[in-house]
Amino acid sequence: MWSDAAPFPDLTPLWLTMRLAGISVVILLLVGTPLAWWLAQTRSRAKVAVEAITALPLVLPPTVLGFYLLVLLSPNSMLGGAWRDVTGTALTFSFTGLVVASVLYSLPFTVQPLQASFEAIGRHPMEAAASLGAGPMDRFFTVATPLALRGYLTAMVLSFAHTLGEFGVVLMVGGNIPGQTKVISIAIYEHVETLEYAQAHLLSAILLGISFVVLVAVYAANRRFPVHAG
Amino acid sequence: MWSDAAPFPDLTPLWLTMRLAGISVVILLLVGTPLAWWLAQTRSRAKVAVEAITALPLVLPPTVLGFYLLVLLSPNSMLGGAWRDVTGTALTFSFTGLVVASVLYSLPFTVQPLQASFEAIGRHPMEAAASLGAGPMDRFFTVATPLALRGYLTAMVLSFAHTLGEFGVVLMVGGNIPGQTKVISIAIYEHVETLEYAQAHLLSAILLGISFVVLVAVYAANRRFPVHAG
Amino acid sequence: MSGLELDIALDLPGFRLEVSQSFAPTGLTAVFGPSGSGKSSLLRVIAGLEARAQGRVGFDGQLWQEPGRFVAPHRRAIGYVFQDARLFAHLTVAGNLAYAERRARRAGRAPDRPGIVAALGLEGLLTRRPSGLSGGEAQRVAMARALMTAPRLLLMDEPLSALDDAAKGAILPYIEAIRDGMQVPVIYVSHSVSEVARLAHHIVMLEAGQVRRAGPAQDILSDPAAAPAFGIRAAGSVLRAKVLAHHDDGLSELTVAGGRLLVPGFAAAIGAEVRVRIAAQDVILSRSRPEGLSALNVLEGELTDLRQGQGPGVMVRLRMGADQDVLARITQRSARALSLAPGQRCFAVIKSLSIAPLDVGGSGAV
Amino acid sequence: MSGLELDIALDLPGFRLEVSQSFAPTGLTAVFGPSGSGKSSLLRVIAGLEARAQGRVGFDGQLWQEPGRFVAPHRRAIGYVFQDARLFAHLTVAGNLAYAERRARRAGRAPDRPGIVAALGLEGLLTRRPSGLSGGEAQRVAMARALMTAPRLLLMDEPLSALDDAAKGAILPYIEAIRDGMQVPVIYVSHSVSEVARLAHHIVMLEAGQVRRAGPAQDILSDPAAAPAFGIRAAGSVLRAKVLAHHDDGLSELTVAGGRLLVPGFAAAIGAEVRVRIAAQDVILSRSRPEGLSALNVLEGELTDLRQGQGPGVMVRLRMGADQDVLARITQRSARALSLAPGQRCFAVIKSLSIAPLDVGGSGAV
Amino acid sequence: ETATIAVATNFAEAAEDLITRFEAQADHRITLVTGSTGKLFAQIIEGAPFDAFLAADQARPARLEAEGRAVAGSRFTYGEGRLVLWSATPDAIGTDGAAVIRANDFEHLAIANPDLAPYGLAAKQALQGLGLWAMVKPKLVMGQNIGQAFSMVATGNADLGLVAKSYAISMRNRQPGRIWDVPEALYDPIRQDAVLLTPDNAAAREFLTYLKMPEARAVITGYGYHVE
Ligand SMILES: Nc1ncnc2c1ncn2[C@@H]1O[C@H](COP(=O)(O)OP(=O)(O)OP(=O)(O)O)[C@@H](O)[C@H]1O
Ligand SMILES: Nc1ncnc2c1ncn2[C@@H]1O[C@H](COP(=O)(O)OP(=O)(O)OP(=O)(O)O)[C@@H](O)[C@H]1O
Ligand code: MOO
Ligand SMILES: [Mg+2]
Ligand SMILES: [Mg+2]
Repeated sequence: MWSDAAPFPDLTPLWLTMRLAGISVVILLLVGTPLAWWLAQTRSRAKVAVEAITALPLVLPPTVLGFYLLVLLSPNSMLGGAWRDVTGTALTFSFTGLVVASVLYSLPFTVQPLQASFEAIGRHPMEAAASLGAGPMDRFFTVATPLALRGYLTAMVLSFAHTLGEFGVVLMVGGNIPGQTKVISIAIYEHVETLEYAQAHLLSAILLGISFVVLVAVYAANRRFPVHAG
Repeated sequence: MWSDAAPFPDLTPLWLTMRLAGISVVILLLVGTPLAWWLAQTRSRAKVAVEAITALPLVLPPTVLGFYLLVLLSPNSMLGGAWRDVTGTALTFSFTGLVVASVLYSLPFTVQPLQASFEAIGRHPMEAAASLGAGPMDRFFTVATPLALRGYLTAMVLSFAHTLGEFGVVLMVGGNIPGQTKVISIAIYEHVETLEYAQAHLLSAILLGISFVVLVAVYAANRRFPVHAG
Repeated sequence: MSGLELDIALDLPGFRLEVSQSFAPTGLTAVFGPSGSGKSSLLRVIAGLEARAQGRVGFDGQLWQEPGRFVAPHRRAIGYVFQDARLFAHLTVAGNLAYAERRARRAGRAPDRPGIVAALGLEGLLTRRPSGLSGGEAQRVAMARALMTAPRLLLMDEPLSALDDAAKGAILPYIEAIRDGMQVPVIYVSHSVSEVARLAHHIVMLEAGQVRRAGPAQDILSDPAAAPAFGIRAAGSVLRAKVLAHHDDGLSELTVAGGRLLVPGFAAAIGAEVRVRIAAQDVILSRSRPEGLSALNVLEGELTDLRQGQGPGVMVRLRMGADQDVLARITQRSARALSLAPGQRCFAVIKSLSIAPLDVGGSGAV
Repeated sequence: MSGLELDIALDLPGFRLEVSQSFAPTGLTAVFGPSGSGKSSLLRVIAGLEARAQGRVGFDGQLWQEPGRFVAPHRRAIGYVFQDARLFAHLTVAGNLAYAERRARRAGRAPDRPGIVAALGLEGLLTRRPSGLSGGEAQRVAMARALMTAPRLLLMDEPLSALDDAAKGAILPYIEAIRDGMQVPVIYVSHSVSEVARLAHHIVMLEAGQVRRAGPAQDILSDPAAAPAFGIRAAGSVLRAKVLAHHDDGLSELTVAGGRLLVPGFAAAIGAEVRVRIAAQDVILSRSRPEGLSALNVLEGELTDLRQGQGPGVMVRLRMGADQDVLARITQRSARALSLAPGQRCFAVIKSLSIAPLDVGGSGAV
Repeated sequence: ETATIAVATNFAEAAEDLITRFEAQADHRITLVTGSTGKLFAQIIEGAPFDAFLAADQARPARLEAEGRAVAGSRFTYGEGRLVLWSATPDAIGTDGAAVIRANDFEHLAIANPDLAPYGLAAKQALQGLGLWAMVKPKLVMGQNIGQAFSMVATGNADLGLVAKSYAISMRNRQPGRIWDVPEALYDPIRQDAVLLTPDNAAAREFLTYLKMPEARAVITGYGYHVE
């Protein structure tokens, strides 16, 4: 079962995955930040419902969520159809579709930690910033964001890692097309399913190794520029 | 594809899932709390590495992680063998094994938000508690825990939802035994794969509905007993 | 130029602030009142930080708040020293100051950075994080940060409470310079009578969310009826004086209605108008001009009224000239022994050195 | 019973605290010093909150810290009022108090809850959350919480800085009761001379992390050499006095070396020993016994020395009896005019009411 | 020309081999996409860009053809799967696998999910045919596809497995052990059908044609499939 000599696995899926995870994390932060900020600030009654809905994508098995996304994003559907009309390309079985699916699926991992750390800031530093002439956007970027750095770290680590490992959704929506939508998780999965254990181990080790290095770098950076609480 | 009349699906997997998620969340909190606390307090150089390792289970595709857990927990392995020697039962293909797998897989979702909110407390309230005669355990439970309530909420929501939807790991380690390890995510998946879409929709709707109610309840409770920051 | 106009109400659970008051367009207005009387809440309303506040706030001809209109706090060009320092934990001291300065400059105002840093003694602290500051250091940084906004209105909530007298002595002249030199109106919450007496042109006394008294500092500080609110020991009078000479032995000589005063030397041009505060309890009365005492200052006036307070004291008012009274607080026993009665000519003996350095200040715009 | 013994060093980036000092086992020791001199750091070391501190800390025969040994803060039975209030945000005011009380009772100590709540005026605040308290209210709750530990050693870091005089007047007697009645040693950081003068039996003066002076309050407050550190206006003397009578007109009569004093009435048994502080600047000197003045108190003594200070003042010491001096701060001009010289008999004129109520306190264990 | 061909996982190893051979003799490039038959089917319904589909059953290609998603008349059986009893422990299986099962001296028997995977259905039929279904049912563990069932046996967690012969004899299987061919009479033939999805892709069309050639049929047989 643990063979020693095996053809070196194709690394295209790895780069594809890193691209997907990178792009997804960026989009997640862009989408998750205003949502989390709104949730942290609002006194609306809708808040609780929105909070719950944000967490719901997690509840469905990834493959099933993938299936629903497949239906939703397909050019036969309203949404997917509209996308195709505008861009000329289909959302499903494309890298863009993968990004959309990843973002949807990992959204809770971004929104929840961000919201928690925005809430922890409280209104005092924001009031101080306002009294110093900083408008809402200004103080959001110069006060709330740096003070919520720990939340951003958590959000990024969780969504990055989750996007790397994510698999069911991506497989369904992306269609496992080499070089386009065949990410490393699918590749490893396939190696396991087709008994290419040695290659699976190797790819897993590479994935774990790179992830470890990335995570250590992120955490170490966080340690170097901490916000001294109290 | 959207059939209207379909036999009502078997709900055993639902209850099994709820049990699994409930037990897993409890264990996750028990395991994750000391780990998160240690990470939040330590100045050890190992911290960064441990932080990274904690996030690593996320990086592997669930099925693959399940495969490795199958190897790790197998009665032929040291760990699984020891477990069998002590308890007389195997870890794999059992509910206990599912719990172990779920806990491992969801650990980052518990540890990360808890750690972030422990760090946000800072040392001042803990110093105050110490000056009032509270020992380390005492002040942990009476000061750190309530002040980290928002972190606990995030941790619980993320790990609960993730355990509900988790599927790949559970499938491999659990062996899909009806009534024992066949959780709802597997059931829905099966319905989708066998083109029983109506039943898949129904089960998904039930799962989403229950999850929504649980989440709304949790968030509403959190709103009622907030810790006023600043 | 019109000053700050307030007509507001703020309901907090179990507390209501209701203030309808005009504030002078220049000079420093002290807001005085017991703990929990609503001083900080009042500043918050002025700054626009209390969304729950009802009513009108106007400043310098602009309406900052009225029903249907609300100018956001960051557009009000205020400087706010919060009661707690509220420094930005993620920035150094220099970063905190630069935060304010950058936005002030963007809005076309130019703070005097070196002057502020020097006045507050922050040179050695610039690279520190707020978590590494002592209580008093944090308070000084907070004050500097508010000054760095080069505000049009300065709100200060007990800015000197964590500081020792030496630090206060270094900072107060700077606040006076802002008050007078830059013509920035200051609203200053304090429970220190000596600070109020030195700095304030106007006083607003709050009690349980309501204005109890308001008016020129001189009137309120020398009004026996207001004394209990300040604590009886704070009662005193403020005399207008003119600098007559600065002597070699370190004393400055002033003319006031009723005579001359020798006070510890201070910097002011000959002929300048200054204010001198004389605490009522530092005054000794005599029916005849006393001789052979170390006290150098003796003023003569007419006893206009005696007012019996709670406790063993009597407040005696001597009229020195138009609008110029000296208050003396003496015991009933002494009043009886000296057979004091209105209409008598009396001498007030004032130890020169009991005129505190803090109590001699610029004349401002009362 | 032995008190607190310190021999510690603490290195912070850019600051070193180095204190080797014994503290009296009873009474109140004021820690005095400019902002940033290390007062709060010293309290933190005593409380066991500075893991970086080197050296020895002993209290009451127990070693709290020595190389290789460290008693955790929660085992030291201290009460600590932090410079910032540090209330628990998740508990109400009552919850904050109960937190302390429960642990004190568990350790066999019994705090006086109703007494503390009443002394600090917290009846109306018990159900509030800390976020809904004013600055002064929070400070009072923090003090109450520390008192609720019924500590064996009380550490207070500027506990009254956010409070007005009326509130201070209500709280100080309670601190005195703890200091004397409960025989709890108190270490009290303050930059208010009147608080220090009223409360302290001992004074430790810090400067740049080093002890500059330490000793009985009476010695330090009446030592002209120490005056500049307190600010010249704080210099004064403390006389031992005995209560002779309480009069109908609200005055109490005391005997001191050199004569009798009339002071505002206060509660103390006839014959009780008390301390009276007389600020040097409140004393007028006369070569002959003055007549016809409203001032009731005239003490006679021998002029022992004159000391020229910076500025226009001279500090004059009159000996009233063994160990009993009165300091007077007068101008050079007056000293010349009266031809003052050591060995003369002199009269000190003291306005009764300038003996502040705050400055009459229990005798403690000096 | 290039074509993307979706292949059921169990046939992946054989398909790779076939594609290599095909590309060597034709001027075409084939991209291989593998997955479970059910998933690939759902994706094709939703417009996946596949040119041909090699399923693990007959039902789904037939349905695609019926719904007009596949080229009519292009469907054919490219191989017939075989079911074997397999264990990772050498010598666990003697010459009579049925007796091994009947002895009931094992803890878990792994099969593919009968509702999802044709091999699972075949395993169920075989066990029923042996009259052992009720007995082993409590000991069954199920993978969603035959690969997962195989993993459960390969990792030693399940003592026995009824798996595809192609897996058991795969060059990639490092624990060959002993296998027992389940008698074909005990289960319905596992016919695996291929179907053309896009009519005008020459590469796909030619690849399907290639599968019917003797050379290809020999290769397929070599991977443990029966070819008619
Ligand atoms: N964590 C830290 N890092 C660096 N310097 C520190 C730190 N904590 C305190 N200091 C410095 O140590 C010195 C003493 O601080 P401390 O808080 O003891 O002063 P303090 O006497 O209590 O002053 P204040 O009256 O202003 O409260 C100050 O100069 C302060 O800036
Ligand atoms: N969020 C709130 N909820 C309820 N009550 C509040 C809230 N904020 C302030 N209060 C109450 O309003 C009153 C006025 O508070 P404020 O802070 O204005 O007092 P203050 O005059 O500044 O007192 P201090 O001198 O103690 O700072 C206090 O009784 C306070 O308890
Ligand atoms: O190859 Mo299959 O269709 O997953 O068993
Ligand atoms: Mg206030
Ligand atoms: Mg301090």
